[in-house]
Amino acid sequence: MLSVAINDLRFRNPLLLASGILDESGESMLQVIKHGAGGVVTKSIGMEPREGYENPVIYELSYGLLNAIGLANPGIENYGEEIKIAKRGGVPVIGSVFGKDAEEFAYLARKMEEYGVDAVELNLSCPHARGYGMEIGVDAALVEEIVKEVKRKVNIPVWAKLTPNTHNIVEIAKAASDSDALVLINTVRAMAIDIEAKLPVLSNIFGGLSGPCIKPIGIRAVYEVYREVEKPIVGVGGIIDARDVIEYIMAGASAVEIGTAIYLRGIHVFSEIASEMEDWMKKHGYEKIEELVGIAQVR
Amino acid sequence: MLSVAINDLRFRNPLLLASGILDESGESMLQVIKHGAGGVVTKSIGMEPREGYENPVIYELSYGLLNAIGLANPGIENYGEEIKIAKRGGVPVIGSVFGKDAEEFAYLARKMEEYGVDAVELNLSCPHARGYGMEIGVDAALVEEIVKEVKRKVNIPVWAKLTPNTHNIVEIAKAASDSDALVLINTVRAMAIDIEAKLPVLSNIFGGLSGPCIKPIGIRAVYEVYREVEKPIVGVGGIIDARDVIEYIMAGASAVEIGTAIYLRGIHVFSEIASEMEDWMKKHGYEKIEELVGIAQVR
Amino acid sequence: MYRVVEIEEIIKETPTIKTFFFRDETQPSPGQFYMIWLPGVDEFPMSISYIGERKAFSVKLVGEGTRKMHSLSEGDRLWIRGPYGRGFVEKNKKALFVGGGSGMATLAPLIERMRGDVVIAARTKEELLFKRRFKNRRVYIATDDGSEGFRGFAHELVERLLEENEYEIIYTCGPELMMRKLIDIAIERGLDIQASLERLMKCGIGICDSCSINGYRVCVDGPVFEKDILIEMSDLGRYTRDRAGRRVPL
Amino acid sequence: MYRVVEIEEIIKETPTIKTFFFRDETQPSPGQFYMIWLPGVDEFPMSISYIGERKAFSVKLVGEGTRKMHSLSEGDRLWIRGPYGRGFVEKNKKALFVGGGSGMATLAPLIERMRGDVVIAARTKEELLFKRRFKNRRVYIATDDGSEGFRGFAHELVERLLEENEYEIIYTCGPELMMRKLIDIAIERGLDIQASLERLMKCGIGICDSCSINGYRVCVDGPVFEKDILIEMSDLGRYTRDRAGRRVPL
Ligand SMILES: Cc1cc2nc3c(=O)[nH]c(=O)nc-3n(C[C@H](O)[C@H](O)[C@H](O)COP(=O)(O)OP(=O)(O)OC[C@H]3O[C@@H](n4cnc5c(N)ncnc54)[C@H](O)[C@@H]3O)c2cc1C
Ligand SMILES: Cc1cc2nc3c(=O)[nH]c(=O)nc-3n(C[C@H](O)[C@H](O)[C@H](O)COP(=O)(O)OP(=O)(O)OC[C@H]3O[C@@H](n4cnc5c(N)ncnc54)[C@H](O)[C@@H]3O)c2cc1C
Ligand SMILES: Cc1cc2nc3c(=O)[nH]c(=O)nc-3n(C[C@H](O)[C@H](O)[C@H](O)COP(=O)(O)O)c2cc1C
Ligand SMILES: Cc1cc2nc3c(=O)[nH]c(=O)nc-3n(C[C@H](O)[C@H](O)[C@H](O)COP(=O)(O)O)c2cc1C
Ligand code: FES
Ligand code: FES
Repeated sequence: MLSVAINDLRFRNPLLLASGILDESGESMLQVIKHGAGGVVTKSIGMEPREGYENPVIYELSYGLLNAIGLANPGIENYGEEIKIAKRGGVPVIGSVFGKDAEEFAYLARKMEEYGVDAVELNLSCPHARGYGMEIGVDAALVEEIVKEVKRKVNIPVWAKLTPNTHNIVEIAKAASDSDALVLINTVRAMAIDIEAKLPVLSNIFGGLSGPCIKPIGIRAVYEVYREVEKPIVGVGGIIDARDVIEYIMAGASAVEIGTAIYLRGIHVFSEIASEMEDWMKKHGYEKIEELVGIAQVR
Repeated sequence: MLSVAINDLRFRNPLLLASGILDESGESMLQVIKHGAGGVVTKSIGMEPREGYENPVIYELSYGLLNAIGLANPGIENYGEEIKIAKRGGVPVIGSVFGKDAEEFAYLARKMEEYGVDAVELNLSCPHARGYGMEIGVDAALVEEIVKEVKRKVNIPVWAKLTPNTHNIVEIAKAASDSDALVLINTVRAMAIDIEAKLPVLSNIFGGLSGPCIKPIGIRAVYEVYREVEKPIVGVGGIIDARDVIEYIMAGASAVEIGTAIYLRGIHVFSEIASEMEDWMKKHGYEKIEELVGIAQVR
Repeated sequence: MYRVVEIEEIIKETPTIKTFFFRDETQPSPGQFYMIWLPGVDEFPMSISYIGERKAFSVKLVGEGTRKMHSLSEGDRLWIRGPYGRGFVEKNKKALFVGGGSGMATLAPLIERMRGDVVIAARTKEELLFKRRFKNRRVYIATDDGSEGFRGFAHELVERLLEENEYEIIYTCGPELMMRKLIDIAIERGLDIQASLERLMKCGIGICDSCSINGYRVCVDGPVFEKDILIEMSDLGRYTRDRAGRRVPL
Repeated sequence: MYRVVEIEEIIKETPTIKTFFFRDETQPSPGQFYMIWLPGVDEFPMSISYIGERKAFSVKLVGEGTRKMHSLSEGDRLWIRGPYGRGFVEKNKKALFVGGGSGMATLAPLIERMRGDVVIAARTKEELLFKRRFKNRRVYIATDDGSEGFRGFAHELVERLLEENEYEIIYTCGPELMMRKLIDIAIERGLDIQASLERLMKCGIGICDSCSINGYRVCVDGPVFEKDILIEMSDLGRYTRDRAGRRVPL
């Protein structure tokens, strides 16, 4: 009932683990799969090992999280083993990568392909790492070049993950339309100050906002892009229950990714949402997720 | 203790009413002043009367509001009386205006000046009205032209209210730096779908997100702009208590505007926050708001 | 967030008014209202006309939104938010309830909870709402055309009743001009009064200013106002605001 | 959101460990931890070492953050969030508590709530933590250098004690290698065991994966793990992850 396909890639359910949450080590991804995820996206992996920013890297808000992990990652050369372990889970593993230019992205994607991932996700959208992610992701020409170059170099599907920190996500989505799917959205650039400390809380000052508070921004991005770009969309941002998933799907997403909800509801959130979704679909007489994709679009 | 100045304009406290909330009629503004606001910004007024969008124009979220009022307003020619009434409150009245080009903005600002406002606020940032606000506010050249033209035509201070729906608010702020103050931020472009109705909730589909959920975005905008542009800043977005106000001030704001909190806490929110602020300042040994402006900046 | 409720029963009260019963967990007090959204059509405010476990809206057909509402059937769904606003304040005073047209919808649950006499007014006989709802009550009828009961406006009947009875408070809801007259009567005679007002509502939660009258928001400061505030409302019965917020004569 | 607490009292426990007392409304259970932020310096995890109305952290100086912590005075403030994680599960079994170095900080509030014998281990005499904290208890001491009590490692002393006593469960916190040995002993002898682990922590709330060991997050699935899970942790005492997330030999 919940099974979906993005292009030719089949998922037992549309609930994928979002990049950067519990997906650095293969064994953690296995746990997430055990708890019901339909697929997992790895943490974003770069050319070299990166320690990320100093603590604090996270700040709890009552309606979400602020984070600036700083793209900490073991580096692509050390990552093959983790993919191998994650693949044991029997669901698609999507390798997320970040680079500073088309060449790096292509190299990283090739490596991921070698390691056996089922698709690569290009992180064109991290809002707080200089020279990476969002700084690249708001430049339509660069986005187009990167996506084209990666497509040339790999045979697996290429997903482009875009930032909401732009005035025109549709334009960026069009620039990325050589990809096989669009992933919307990454975190929103934000920060917090502790007034007793009189200092920004994150050691990096700026971070990314995730969780329920960004859902209306994510829904808007998916809705806007769906009507303008004919590509499967993976919706991300602020999903905590089945209603949120259905909202994304009705806006135009074919599947979703879930991150912060693991903090809010625990790792079992995947199987819980899956059964909530089945209940909802039965009650409303739907048999396949596909029937719901984009049905809230007003033409 | 709470008195602040933006350029030469003095406010009894830094808590101004934000544009668009309870400020269409002069008498409503008087009520807000009676409940403690240090100043009021009028609803954004345009060239012609506008009915705004059909209902629903508002959607309640657990961490904020989504709205698409659609710049409903009586039109500038009908607005003189409201200003006259609001002025009776004895605190500065700032006239907010929106136009489609520099000429309209200048005309509207002149009219506001005639009506006796203490400053004009240019709404360069409404995220959901076609051809107005944000569509203009993300174009740096246009912003510069509008601000320059308005400055040429009026003698009162000119405030520029900017949108967070851009990847580079600093660039827009620089373009607006002929103004006398920068107002950051307007609402964030967003939407919601009702999954039972299978439709977007707002009749306009897209709206603006306000309230606690956007505070980390507003703080970030103020913090980023303060370090790059030497202009007084008025912080807006998600303020519900004194701690939020102090956070904005520490980020670099000289005063703040408050909107959605009227829904969350009631119209008495201004006097309540004012006394919360005095308590905090006494406890922490501060005598003037100015001592706090920008002190969380890390250099 | 809207809650979706199912229409359990529809009763045609008058040629233009239907009552829609539904179940909902909220506990409104008399005089409070909800916003009803009919997806794809409109959203509008509606007082609660039955407040027990089974609740209801009694809706007069006046325009596009209420026409759609009248076309609904049992089993159909309503999207609602609320209850909103301040209802009536129950005072221990000898009361007269005066409902004009669909204003009776707002007043009815209050009448059921209190003692006091009732005036039901309407243009014509067929439009009298809830004529048989109140048991063991003195119910006076007024119609503009005299087709039933007193011939003339509600406030005229009220003036007569005041000659004969020692009412201490008037609770009213109905056309604004009727309420204006009743307020003037109450001021003149030193009676207490509470009136439930109707104004154009957009947000329903006190921020858009569209429902404001002399600085008071009907949606959160009202819809029911007490006498001290009503006295201050110089626009009541004289000026209103249109959808653009222009102050226009009523 | 951080809470700001004031340091009421500082006690120097050993040349490298100080206890910082403060008051806070939260109600942690033994084995839970907090994240302590020293603004402008660092944020790090710290077990609660006193859990009453007056709470405390007992902090060993190991690097930059803990050095700053050691330089604080009474009246200074700490920014904290928590309590986080799962503490010890109190079982009705004859218990032996084994704390190594600053691991005694974690174990102490549990010991105070339960019966059972205690092993306090450290490199050397001066580093023995909470030697005099537990009244009417059998407390065994072990030092690596033999400067007090048993000369040798904690697990060696434990093996001896197990010869003479019928302990049913070991509760432990200390250096990972010590805990690894104790787990192996528990498996071998069929004893129950709970161990409080330490790993590099960034978020403290279960999302960054930096503290994970064989797919278990020390910050939310732990820091205290029970035997069934400890058995599965093939990396424990063998591999750890560095700040970049690389798996490296311990
Ligand atoms: C607090 C409150 C409680 C209400 N309770 C009830 C109730 O219990 N039963 C009931 O039948 N109606 C009630 N109303 C009125 C009801 O909301 C309107 O009749 C409805 O909005 C009309 O919607 P429409 O789309 O059918 O009409 P529209 O197409 O929007 O308008 C049709 C005509 O009705 C007029 N109109 C619309 N709304 C109002 C209004 N609020 N006041 C005066 N004239 C209006 C318009 O000016 C127009 O001439 C209440 C209104 C408020 C503010
Ligand atoms: C759940 C938990 C509870 C803890 N409870 C206590 C406690 O009650 N008392 C106490 O003194 N300490 C405790 N610790 C350890 C404490 O968090 C570290 O000592 C502290 O983070 C070191 O910070 P630093 O900035 O001083 O050292 P750094 O400058 O960060 O590092 C200095 C050295 O210590 C090592 N180190 C740092 N953190 C750890 C760690 N978590 N595990 C192993 N080695 C580490 C580093 O690798 C480095 O060699 C606990 C750790 C965890 C995970
Ligand atoms: C702690 C944390 C780390 C993240 N790291 C990455 C990352 O490495 N790459 C990436 O593309 N997105 C990263 N994200 C963004 C998430 O994948 C996701 O887009 C975002 O959190 C919104 O979804 P959510 O609200 O479900 O968390 C991270 C988010 C969080 C909270
Ligand atoms: C109902 C509503 C109407 C608004 N109308 C306007 C407007 O006309 N002009 C404008 O500049 N901003 C308008 N705004 C934006 C607010 O002034 C403010 O920037 C935003 O709501 C963030 O502040 P808050 O979180 O305190 O509400 C409106 C906001 C709301 C909620
Ligand atoms: S309807 Fe918006 S303020 Fe009353
Ligand atoms: S510290 Fe982040 S998952 Fe444990």
